[in-house]
Amino acid sequence: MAIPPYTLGLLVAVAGLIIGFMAIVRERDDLHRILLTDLAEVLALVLIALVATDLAEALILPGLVVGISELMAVSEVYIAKEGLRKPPAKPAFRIEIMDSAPGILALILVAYGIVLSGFTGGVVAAVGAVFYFMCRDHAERFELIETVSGYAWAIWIGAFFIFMFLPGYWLFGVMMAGGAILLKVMAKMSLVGTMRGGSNV
Amino acid sequence: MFNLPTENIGGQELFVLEFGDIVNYFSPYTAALFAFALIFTALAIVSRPERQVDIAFGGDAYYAKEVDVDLLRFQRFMAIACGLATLGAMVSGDVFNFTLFASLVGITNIGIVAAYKNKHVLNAAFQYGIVAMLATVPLFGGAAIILASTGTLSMWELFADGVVVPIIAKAFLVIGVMGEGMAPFYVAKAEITRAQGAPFILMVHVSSLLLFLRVIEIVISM
Amino acid sequence: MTPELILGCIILIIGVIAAGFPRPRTYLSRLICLEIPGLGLLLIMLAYDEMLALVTFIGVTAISTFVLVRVIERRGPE
Amino acid sequence: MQGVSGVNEILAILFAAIAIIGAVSAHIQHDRFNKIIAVGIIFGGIIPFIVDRGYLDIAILVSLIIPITTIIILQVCRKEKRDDA
Amino acid sequence: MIPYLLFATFIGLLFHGIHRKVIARIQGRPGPPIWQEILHTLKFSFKETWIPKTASQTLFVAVVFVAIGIWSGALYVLLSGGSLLLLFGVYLLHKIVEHGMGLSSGSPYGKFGAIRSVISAASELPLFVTVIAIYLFTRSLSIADIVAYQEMYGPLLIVAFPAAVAMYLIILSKMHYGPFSIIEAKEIVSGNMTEHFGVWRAGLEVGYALKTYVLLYAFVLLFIGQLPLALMLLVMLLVLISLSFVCAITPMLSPYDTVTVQSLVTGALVIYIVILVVVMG
Amino acid sequence: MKANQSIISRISAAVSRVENLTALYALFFVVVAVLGLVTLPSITYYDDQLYPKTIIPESSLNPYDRGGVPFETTPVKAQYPENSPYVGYVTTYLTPLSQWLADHTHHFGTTIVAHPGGIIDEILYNTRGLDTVVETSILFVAFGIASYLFRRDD
Repeated sequence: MAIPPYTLGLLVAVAGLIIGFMAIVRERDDLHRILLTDLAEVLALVLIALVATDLAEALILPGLVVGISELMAVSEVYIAKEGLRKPPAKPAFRIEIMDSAPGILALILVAYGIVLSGFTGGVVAAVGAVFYFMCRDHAERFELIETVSGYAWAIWIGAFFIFMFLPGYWLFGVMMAGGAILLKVMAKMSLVGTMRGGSNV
Repeated sequence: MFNLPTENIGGQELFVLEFGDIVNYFSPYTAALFAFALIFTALAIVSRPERQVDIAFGGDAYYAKEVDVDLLRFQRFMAIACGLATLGAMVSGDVFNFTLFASLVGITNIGIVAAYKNKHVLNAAFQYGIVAMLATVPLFGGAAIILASTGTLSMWELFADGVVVPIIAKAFLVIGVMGEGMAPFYVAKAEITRAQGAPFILMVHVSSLLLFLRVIEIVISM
Repeated sequence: MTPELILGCIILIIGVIAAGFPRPRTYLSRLICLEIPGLGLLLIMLAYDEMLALVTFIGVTAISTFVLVRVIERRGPE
Repeated sequence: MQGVSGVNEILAILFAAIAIIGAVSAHIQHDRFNKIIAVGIIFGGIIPFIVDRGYLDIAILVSLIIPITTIIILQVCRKEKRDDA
Repeated sequence: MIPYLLFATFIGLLFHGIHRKVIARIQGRPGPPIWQEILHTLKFSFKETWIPKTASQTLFVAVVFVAIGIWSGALYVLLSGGSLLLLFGVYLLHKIVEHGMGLSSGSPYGKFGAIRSVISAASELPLFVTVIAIYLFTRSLSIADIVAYQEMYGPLLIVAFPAAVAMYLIILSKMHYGPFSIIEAKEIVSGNMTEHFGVWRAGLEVGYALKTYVLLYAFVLLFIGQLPLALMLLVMLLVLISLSFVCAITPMLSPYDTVTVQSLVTGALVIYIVILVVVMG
Repeated sequence: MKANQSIISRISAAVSRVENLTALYALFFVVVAVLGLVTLPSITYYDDQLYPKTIIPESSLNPYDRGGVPFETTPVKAQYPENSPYVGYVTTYLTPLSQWLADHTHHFGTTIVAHPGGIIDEILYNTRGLDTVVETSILFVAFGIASYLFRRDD
């Protein structure tokens, strides 16, 4: 007897959810809870991935970005709640790769991310940017990046209205949307990289 | 063009708003909820927060807390965002879209509350934040199971008679909304309510109750 | 039923157990174990050829790891 | 769906075994560096599956990002070591 | 509609008075006259009115209108045979009025009242179960359909007795002086109503009277069926007196205990629903 | 906790602590999931899905080759095609860069489709654009919270 792949996947995912949530039930430490929440997000994505259509993929992308942004907000609340205001001391020593690699790796990722555009490109480029900021301890102009991403958001809303009300200009809409979402996701996420040091120029 | 298959639950559709595959609808029920959300969003925009009076025990002294302008602005922004998200969730005609709006409500609720510096309030906000994040799991999971087992996410199709929606997916949706809006999980909300800023705090409750009402309609109709 | 799917499911379950009940129970070991279910999900996505989702997921994992590392750093080891 | 046939089958089983061994040992190992290495082993078992399907761009990208994730994690490991000392 | 609203307000206030009287008699006190609440409302209407300086002024005033507005709407839905969900929606939204009232004043007593009102949010749950149980029987949530169903198959009170109990509990948790009325317990003065006086208080009394009328009317309509107006009022009065008995002889629960009790009842009802689903397919 | 407390007070005492909230929610979820586990085998995969995937390994756009010529339309199985009159145009669109990649390589299908145009963009921007609006708003709000808290510390 052959189990259909979907049923197998569903059983595995729900079993995983039960195990994961049992761990949350038993957990008493708040930071551990944040970590376990990340685990739960992965299991939710499994459930979506099992649908196995293009639509499923289009649903995973928002799901991912929702997960990371909520994680960001909650971890910041945690820091505020515990009063962990002091930025961490610098690492005692640095590995060599952290001096040589960031520039080239970040460049590759950002360039490739721009080629990809959209959500995927934004995330890939953001990984590059985060890595760069992490290694170089950069303090960026916070307001500037936020303003940029705010405008990007507005551009995307414009693109959405093009699709809804002027569908004939779809090409324009695709370009605007791809570019704006790339910019928005990348800007927002690379802010994470600059927030580490705790300084704000 | 469309006919809402469930007239006997929320009433006939009055008005349809199309966004591609996502077709929002106003029935008497959703329109009433929409109007209510609109009223309270407007209240959050126009009203200033109260000044809480604290009594110094052991004497007649009391003092009123002042309103922090920066905090006020941030909270008002969050409350308005929360109101808009609630408006969206009330009329959404697509299950996944509804879950996204629900998560937006959850995150804005965290924002409204997390702005305070009070340690107890922050602690409650944090616990609430964790639950809101956990709640996205059943929400998205429920929507995904519905999609896989019925092949559609549109409520217009799902409400029709022939479509059987798995019971676990319905249960997941309800649990998810409970988590996002904290409907029965009152403990964190009670702590939250102690914070200042009545019009904004009220938005937390309005959004959660309305979400709950909406999800009941969805679950019964499916 | 592709080998990727089966392998993905196995690794997912191992990963959930590892991340849910890590040994030793420190922030760091749980953080590392969180990678395992992620790789299981990666395999499941691969089995259904959801490559764009896969790329995005890998990127998001890196960033969320960074977010968590930032918190753990400030919290100090336990 | 692409099946696995002939010699490939043995290879597939081999790589799957590598990945599973990595996953199990990542759970069992106590030392944090060993854990990181074990996660690297899983990744080594997985990448052939991606290549086998012909997604070279993905394989390259994943091989770039996973090490970055590891480096990010190493940041805390380093710290803890100093704190222990 | 306007005359009917006035009538409903009048009856509602009268019911409040009767409620107080019955409780007093059971507890061996003479109690106030039964038209006391009507006099109260009239008295408040002509008293001096202002808004506390610390209050969030817009909200402070708006909740009063919201309270009257939603219950008038509920009455309309009930009489026109609209959706049952809408009626219950109004019931949940009443909670918002309670929060808003307490929070907007800035007074600590009002705030305590509001916090307690938040705590008792679990009273929403029996409601949810009631709706589903009714739906399982009638396959419709339109009040007109439910009334029609009862004309054909007899009152729901008999077939769906647990659902009726749940609804009874809901009404009970909104009655004054009941075991669940932690919101206006005397140790926090008047709870969330403390700072509302003068015309605002009169407005609230009107809203509450409408609420009592609508809830009792809905209970009779949903579980017994459509009756002539005079008979309807009589049955409503009987339900009210039974509620007064419960209120008079039970002590007020501590805030968190009310939640536990309501949640446990809900749990029992969920099991009932599951059995119903299994039996009815 | 005193021994003479009733069971109800005990439950209330446990439930009223905010620290137990997460555990309570998780427990609630576990109970539902365990009960739901028995119904899982009866859930069958619905074969006639929207936006189905077709794998053409020979194509240079694999796994996202949905047919069609640039600036022409291609059949897309949307929920309500009548609401999106230009559905299918984005799916077939290739920028000059991605056209070049498609002509010269065989293993860069994902890159080509992630570049503007392609079926995922079609869904994300055109047919289900409202989802993306909400989702970018979530990003906006969440990072608003994080940066407000981050900047407030002085």
